[in-house]
Amino acid sequence: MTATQTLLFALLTPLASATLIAFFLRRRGALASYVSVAAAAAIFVFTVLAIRDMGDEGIVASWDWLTFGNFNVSMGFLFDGTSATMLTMVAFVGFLIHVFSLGYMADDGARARFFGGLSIFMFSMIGIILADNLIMIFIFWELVGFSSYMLIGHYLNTEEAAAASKKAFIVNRIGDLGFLVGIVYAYWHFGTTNLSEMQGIILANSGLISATIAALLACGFIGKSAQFPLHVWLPDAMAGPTPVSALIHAATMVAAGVYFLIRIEFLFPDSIKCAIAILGTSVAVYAGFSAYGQNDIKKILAYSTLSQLGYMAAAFGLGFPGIALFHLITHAFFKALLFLGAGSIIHGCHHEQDIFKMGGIFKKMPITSITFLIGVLALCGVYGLSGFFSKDAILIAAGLQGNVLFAMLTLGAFLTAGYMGRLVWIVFFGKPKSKAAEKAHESGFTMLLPLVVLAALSVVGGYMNLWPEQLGGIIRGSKDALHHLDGYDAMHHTVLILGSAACIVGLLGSFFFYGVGATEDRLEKKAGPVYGFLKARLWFDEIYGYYVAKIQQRFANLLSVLDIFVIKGIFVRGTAGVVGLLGLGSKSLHVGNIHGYVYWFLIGLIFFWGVASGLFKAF
Amino acid sequence: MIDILFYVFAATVLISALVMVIAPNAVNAAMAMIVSFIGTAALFVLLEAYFLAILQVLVYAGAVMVLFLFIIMLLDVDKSETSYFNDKMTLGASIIGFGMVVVLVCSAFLGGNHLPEPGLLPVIENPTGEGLGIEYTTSTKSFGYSLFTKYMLPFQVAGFLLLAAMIGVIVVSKKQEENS
Amino acid sequence: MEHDTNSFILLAAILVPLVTGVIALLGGRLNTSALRSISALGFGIPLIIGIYLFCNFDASLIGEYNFELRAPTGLESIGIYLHLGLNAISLPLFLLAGVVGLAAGLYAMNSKAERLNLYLALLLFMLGGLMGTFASVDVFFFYFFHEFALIPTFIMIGIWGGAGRRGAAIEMTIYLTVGALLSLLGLIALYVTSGVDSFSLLELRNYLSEQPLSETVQSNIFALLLFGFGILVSLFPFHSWAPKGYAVAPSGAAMLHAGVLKKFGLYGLLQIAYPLLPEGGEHWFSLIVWLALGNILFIGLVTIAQKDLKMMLGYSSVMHMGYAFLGLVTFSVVGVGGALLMMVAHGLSVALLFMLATCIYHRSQTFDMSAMGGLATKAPVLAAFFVAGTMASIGLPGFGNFWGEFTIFAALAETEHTRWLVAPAAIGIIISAIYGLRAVANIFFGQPKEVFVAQLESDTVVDLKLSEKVPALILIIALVITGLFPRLLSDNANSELANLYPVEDTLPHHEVMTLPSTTDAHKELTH
Amino acid sequence: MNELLAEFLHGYAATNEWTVIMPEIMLAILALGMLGAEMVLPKNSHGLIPRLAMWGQALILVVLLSAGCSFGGDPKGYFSGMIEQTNVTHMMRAFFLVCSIFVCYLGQIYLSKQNLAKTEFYHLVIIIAAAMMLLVQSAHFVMLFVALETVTVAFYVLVAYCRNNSLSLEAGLKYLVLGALSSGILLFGIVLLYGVAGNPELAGFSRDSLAYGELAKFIELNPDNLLVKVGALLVIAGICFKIGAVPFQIWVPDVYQGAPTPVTAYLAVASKAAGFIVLLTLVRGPLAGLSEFLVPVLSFIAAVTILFGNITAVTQRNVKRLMGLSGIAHAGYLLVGVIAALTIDWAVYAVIFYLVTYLLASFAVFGVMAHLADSADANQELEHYQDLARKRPFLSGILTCGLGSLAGIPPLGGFIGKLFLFVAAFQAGLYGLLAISVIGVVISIYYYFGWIRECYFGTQVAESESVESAPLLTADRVMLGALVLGTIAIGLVPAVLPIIP
Amino acid sequence: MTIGLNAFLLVSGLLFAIGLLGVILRKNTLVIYMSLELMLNAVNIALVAFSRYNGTMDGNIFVFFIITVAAAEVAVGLAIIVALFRRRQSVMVDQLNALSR
Repeated sequence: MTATQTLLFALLTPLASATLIAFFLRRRGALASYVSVAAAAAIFVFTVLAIRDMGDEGIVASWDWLTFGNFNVSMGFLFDGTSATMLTMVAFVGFLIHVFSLGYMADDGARARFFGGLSIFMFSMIGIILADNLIMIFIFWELVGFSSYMLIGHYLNTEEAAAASKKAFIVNRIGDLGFLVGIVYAYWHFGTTNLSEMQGIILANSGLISATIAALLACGFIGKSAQFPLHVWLPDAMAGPTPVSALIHAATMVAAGVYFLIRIEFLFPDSIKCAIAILGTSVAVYAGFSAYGQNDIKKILAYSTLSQLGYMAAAFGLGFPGIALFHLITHAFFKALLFLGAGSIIHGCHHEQDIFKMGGIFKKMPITSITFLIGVLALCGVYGLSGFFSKDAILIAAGLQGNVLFAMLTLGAFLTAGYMGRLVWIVFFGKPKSKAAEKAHESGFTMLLPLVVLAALSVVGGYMNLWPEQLGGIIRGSKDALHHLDGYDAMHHTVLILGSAACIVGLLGSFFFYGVGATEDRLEKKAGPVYGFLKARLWFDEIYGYYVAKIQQRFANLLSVLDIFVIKGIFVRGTAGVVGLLGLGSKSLHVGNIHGYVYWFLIGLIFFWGVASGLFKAF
Repeated sequence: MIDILFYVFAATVLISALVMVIAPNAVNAAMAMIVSFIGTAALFVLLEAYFLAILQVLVYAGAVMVLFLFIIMLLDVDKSETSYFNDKMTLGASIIGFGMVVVLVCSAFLGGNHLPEPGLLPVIENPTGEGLGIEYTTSTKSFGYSLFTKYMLPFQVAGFLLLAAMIGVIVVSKKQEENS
Repeated sequence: MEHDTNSFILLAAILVPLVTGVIALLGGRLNTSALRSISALGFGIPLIIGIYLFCNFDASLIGEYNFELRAPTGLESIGIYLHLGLNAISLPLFLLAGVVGLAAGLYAMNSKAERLNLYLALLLFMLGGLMGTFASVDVFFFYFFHEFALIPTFIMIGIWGGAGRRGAAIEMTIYLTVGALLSLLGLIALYVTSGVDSFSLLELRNYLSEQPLSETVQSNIFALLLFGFGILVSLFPFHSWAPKGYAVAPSGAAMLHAGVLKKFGLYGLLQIAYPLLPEGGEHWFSLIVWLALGNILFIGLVTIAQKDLKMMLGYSSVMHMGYAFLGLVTFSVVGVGGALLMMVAHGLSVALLFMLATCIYHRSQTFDMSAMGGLATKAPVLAAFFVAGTMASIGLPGFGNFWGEFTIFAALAETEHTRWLVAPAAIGIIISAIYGLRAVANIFFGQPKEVFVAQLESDTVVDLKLSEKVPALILIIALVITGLFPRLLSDNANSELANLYPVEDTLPHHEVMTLPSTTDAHKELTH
Repeated sequence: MNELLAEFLHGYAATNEWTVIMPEIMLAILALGMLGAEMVLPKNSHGLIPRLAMWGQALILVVLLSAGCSFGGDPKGYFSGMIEQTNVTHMMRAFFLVCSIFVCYLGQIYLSKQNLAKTEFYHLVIIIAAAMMLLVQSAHFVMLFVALETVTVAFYVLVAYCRNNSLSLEAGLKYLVLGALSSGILLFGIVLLYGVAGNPELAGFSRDSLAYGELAKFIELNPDNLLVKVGALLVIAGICFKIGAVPFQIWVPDVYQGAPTPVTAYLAVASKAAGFIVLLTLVRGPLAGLSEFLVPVLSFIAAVTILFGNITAVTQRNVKRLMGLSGIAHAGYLLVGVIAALTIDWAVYAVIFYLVTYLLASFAVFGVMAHLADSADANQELEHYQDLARKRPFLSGILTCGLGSLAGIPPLGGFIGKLFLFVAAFQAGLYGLLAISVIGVVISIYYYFGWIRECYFGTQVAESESVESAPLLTADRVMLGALVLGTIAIGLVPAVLPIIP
Repeated sequence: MTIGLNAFLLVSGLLFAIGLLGVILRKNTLVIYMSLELMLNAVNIALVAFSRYNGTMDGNIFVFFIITVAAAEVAVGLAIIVALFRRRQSVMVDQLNALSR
């Protein structure tokens, strides 16, 4: 089996499983779930095989798909270190989350649909990772959008799920609009959309770098990775089942935006990169603040995801795509861990998601809690944990570039520690604050295993030298680049101190501010306006809601009225009416009296004779 | 001399025709009609179409008008019909229409500017018919000849026309028998 | 002209539906099963023939027609022959007609329409006309078959239509007749002014390629064809007939008309107007662009405002025509190819949606989307199919529509003077996403509205029956095939279009430096 | 009486070949024979007479067609130039025979519901047929006038035939007065032409100026003589009355409504067709010299006629008036064909083709009307047709095909007819008229399809005004079916109508 | 005779016009019908005049036919008028407009 075929199998296995489920296993939920999990496992196996066979040339393959005149679409693989790294992560985390879902969704009526959706998602995600050209990326980009739509809407008959899925898809579409335009422009600009060819062209003549195209392509990233101003869909997307949030909206899909940037890094001029850095930083801070306004455990995690994505964007913008990827990977580990942990808690608390109704979970669900805490620490970037290395590198990069970004990102780190602390103290300690919390119970094996594994990864994931050497080449590259910048060491120490300080201060601060097992939000009590401001998240949803309901809808109604009354009413019906009136008129000419008719003859006679004697020269 | 006759007859024709048109009483109209027909016959005579003149008097002044008078009497509709004088609309319209037609007619025929005046050819007793068509003649014989040679087909068709008319009159006016 | 057997097989694809239709019409006393089996023949055989011909299609005949058949019918004096044949452009539409015809037929056969035999007969006539339309080389018969297929629509709407059918039927018919007559005038004008004494598209093409008409003549005739065909395709200001007409039309008629018959106009522009009258197309360029944008943006927003499901579908099918027009105005192989894909895929998806709309109606007893909700719990398969149809129509990859739209966008970006159009046109994909997903959410997801709860509980609400699944699956599978393997259509069409439309190499050719083979992650060999 | 004249006239008489008008003579004999038959036959077997009429004419049709096959094709004059036979006249003679056969058929249906004289009806119909056959062959104004008047007088009678129905009589009166008026105008025109063309003072004057050929020569020489123009236009005015063209169309709805349905059909088809052929013969023969003067006038008439007919028909509910008004519209289309025929030779045949399709379609429609009519058939409203498809499916099918063909919908014959006309008009460059015609066709869709709509899309009205009439016999099915099949056959394979060369 | 052709034509034209006037003006169907005969008469005059001045007999013979036809027409017309009178008890056109619109 050649490496290409291996990749093909890795790509098509989940599709096959999805089709199988869709057509034959709709009513056999259990079977469907096993099929899907098996598919996920197979993906991981194929990935490993592929990485073994890739050699240092990578795997390249391409098939023509559609040709019209000058326009040629091809499908192909560009399986190099970067994509290998990403694929490994996705395959592994994906597999774990599949396993987790076995337990989590055990008693769900529509399991089959859920696992089918997961398989479709894996298919599309792997497609993005392996794609060798922009068009193919776009295709699978849309497909992950669809699968996320499907999975967010899993709980069909809840209004919020319906709304959230719709919102996610449409907001993503807005981003994809720019992406699409960027692609077609790029096609006629470079004569191809093949990544390596474009890179070759740009290496040959860097003058061809076009800010417009880069910016347009970045729109896709903004939509998918939920950056300003298209971030609104991500928190709502938490309406989906928790494993989905873990897989799609934390670990992989939202990160795909960053991955996409890394893939096409060579297309970006510094201006756009800088813009992206600023964008990411601001999102990091913004999301950090917003998290304080949330009581839903998943929403808090969602905002933390937002801010971490901001970090990745910043890393990329600062010119270190490798570090961005690094943070992406580590983040995938601990954020998946956190979400799964939250899922486990929610599962244990019988689908109670409000942190102020939990408490005392630690005693009830020890394993979950421990793993969760590990995840928290990793996220806060406590020294030695995976999160530390990546965030550390980002801060260093920021520090070396400019002070503002550095300060903001440090602030972000502090905020992160703060809201995670808030969550931890309130959820795990103190005494249960609701029936659900009292009856909380530790989850089953299938759910704990992934937690443990991910916890382990969150601890050691940061040590590059533990990685297989085919992987993370680009990360090493960027790290080296960072190391060789002057002032690295000094900055390293400052960041070390500041970062650790940030997380300690954050954790302790939240401890003292909120207190263990608080029953309600102290901030809300003490400083209502502040809390309200944070909760409002700069009123983005309100603004969009207003636009959709008041402006867009009314405009549409106006146009439809125009369409009916002006175009149909006046032009079409009007003409018919005129004819009808004329008809009535000419009908009334038939008076029935012979004289009335003889007049016609007289007129006719005079007319003809007159014409003959040339009275009417009109003729 | 003959010219004067022309004017006299022409005047007779036109005036009696006008009388016929405006006479409120149908019987008077019919009488005026007869006069104008006879005037026409006289004009025919001036044009030396004696046979036609006779025919005119016999058929029109005789048969047709008698038929008219007969019907008028039968239907007893000779009560004077003056409504059209009150009906200003009709009156005005007809006057205008009439005027326009007259103008057109005069513009066509007055002063021979459109139709050159041919000189009167002599009337031949024994037409020889060299060239196309028979020269103008008074001899009834040639009339009959050409009817039965050149105009054979129309002549026969006219026969059927009369037959159809006869059948039609019967169909329309015979008392319906209550059979079938 | 030598006729091989395939020519007559092609002819059979037209005759079989007509004959079976006549049988169904006269056999009013046939028992239902016999009627069904006969009409099933009529609906199935054209598709089978289509696939057979697709397999035997010889793509090497560029500028020629496969399976040609040429027979006099008494119109030779004005150069009209019954001249059938298929080329790489008409073949996809021929297949489309077969597929949609089969789906519509299967669906109609099991519908509870009264006077079923008349209904099926009319559908069969329509199908026969459609097969003929796309199999005609002779532009007169191209028109003839279209009209032939149009009339059954009128009767079907009139007899089996929904509320307000009387008015809608007449209005639609009159409106479409205007379009048809204009295009007929255009075709006659083409015949007369070209001076080649034939209505055969081939001869016209060969002749006009040697001595093209003067520019004014071209633009005049093009105007006739544009507005004639435009009305039939519901080009922007001339679309009023479509939404209401489709809203009241019975599903079979709506499927065949919106799905296939409507494509007649685009096909005419694509195959006749643009290739024969290029300068005319140039002359009307900007107008068409604005009207097409009207289709996409104006009608798109109007679609958002719709509450009635079928009206929404009708408007959306109007909107998508805008893309096809944009594809045509680029006057390049790329754009026209995109339009071709668009036509086929849109035909399938819109037929699917109209059919499912009727299925929904049978369960919800209403078309008012704001009065539904939560249907998915009772009818998951219906929901899944409808979502599939919606996703197809809003251009999700994996369905043919995506390739159509994407290719058209690419074509717009190809040349400088259409590049600005990409963005406004692409806004359409957002608009369609909005109304499509909103419809799905309103009908299937969330809690049922108060008025709908009782209806939803009634046991009439069941999932799709087999008789509804099969036609839907046929269409979905066709959509997926076009979505996964667009080459099936594009490869042949590409070479044919390259013969009809100008191809200048607009691709930039930059020199490509092979990457230094370091341990850099991006090391690649460029192929 | 001298020999010269005698032999000169014998030269005339030599050309009187009665054999060439054998069909007309046989028709006349048939007509007379039926009067005889009525006398000799016992009352109870009078039912034979209509069959006699139809079969007799069918026989004559056979004779005519066989003669027509032997006909060479080049025009040839007979009866000292009174008539001239061309292949157009041959087609038209068959056309009129077919018409009168169908009229006899309709008459049979109609008279079976009325208490009227029967035999005379067929007699007159046949005489009209013969006269029209001569009318289209006539090449001499005397012949034209006499034949025309025969047709007209017989039509006066037929329109007023239903003498116990005052509507029919009133229609007869209107037709009579206006007809006489128009023949007066026609005559005046003829006279002017005769006089001017025979005027010895004018160049190229003719001694036999009533003959078309001579007249043509004269007009070629002096086309812009005022009186020639006046005469020509007055003649055309007289014919416009026959074909129902604006402004001489105004009588049409009333007379069509009042006349018995078969007569309406006869007027609508045969009389109109005769008028058109005469018009064609004139504008292409004697008046050819005036064409650039006539074209604008005729175009104007055609345009107004098309619009008037269609627009007026839109709001009309009475079906007989509706047919009349739509007939006006068709006259307009045919006028377009006539104008085209001034420049395009084959347009003549396009006109004839259109006439034939019009014949088939109209007789289908009128046949249905005759079947549905009760004793007072002047007042058939569209409402009577509601739900016809349920009550009388066969008839509604026939009606649909007929109306569809009139509207010009493929695959029916009417469409092909319109196609030929349009192509001819295009070749003649009559773009304006084409536009008008298209508008007209579009408007016509409204009322034709409105009628069909009444039949099919019925809103389940109460069975009260359902038309109870005699069930269809096989003969009826055959007759009507033949019409529709003919229409469809022409639409699908126009070759079945070998008219276009 | 020095009277020219045009004089006769003028007479006939005027007679024609008068006949037309009668047709327009009168309400009595019989009189209208007489006026129509008058118009035919006018035509006859013109015909004979032409025939005389052009020196061909055809005009005369035409007149012969016209008279025949006119007689026939009169017969039929009067028959119809009488029948109508039987039904409607009137010969006035303004009462004979049952057929309209």
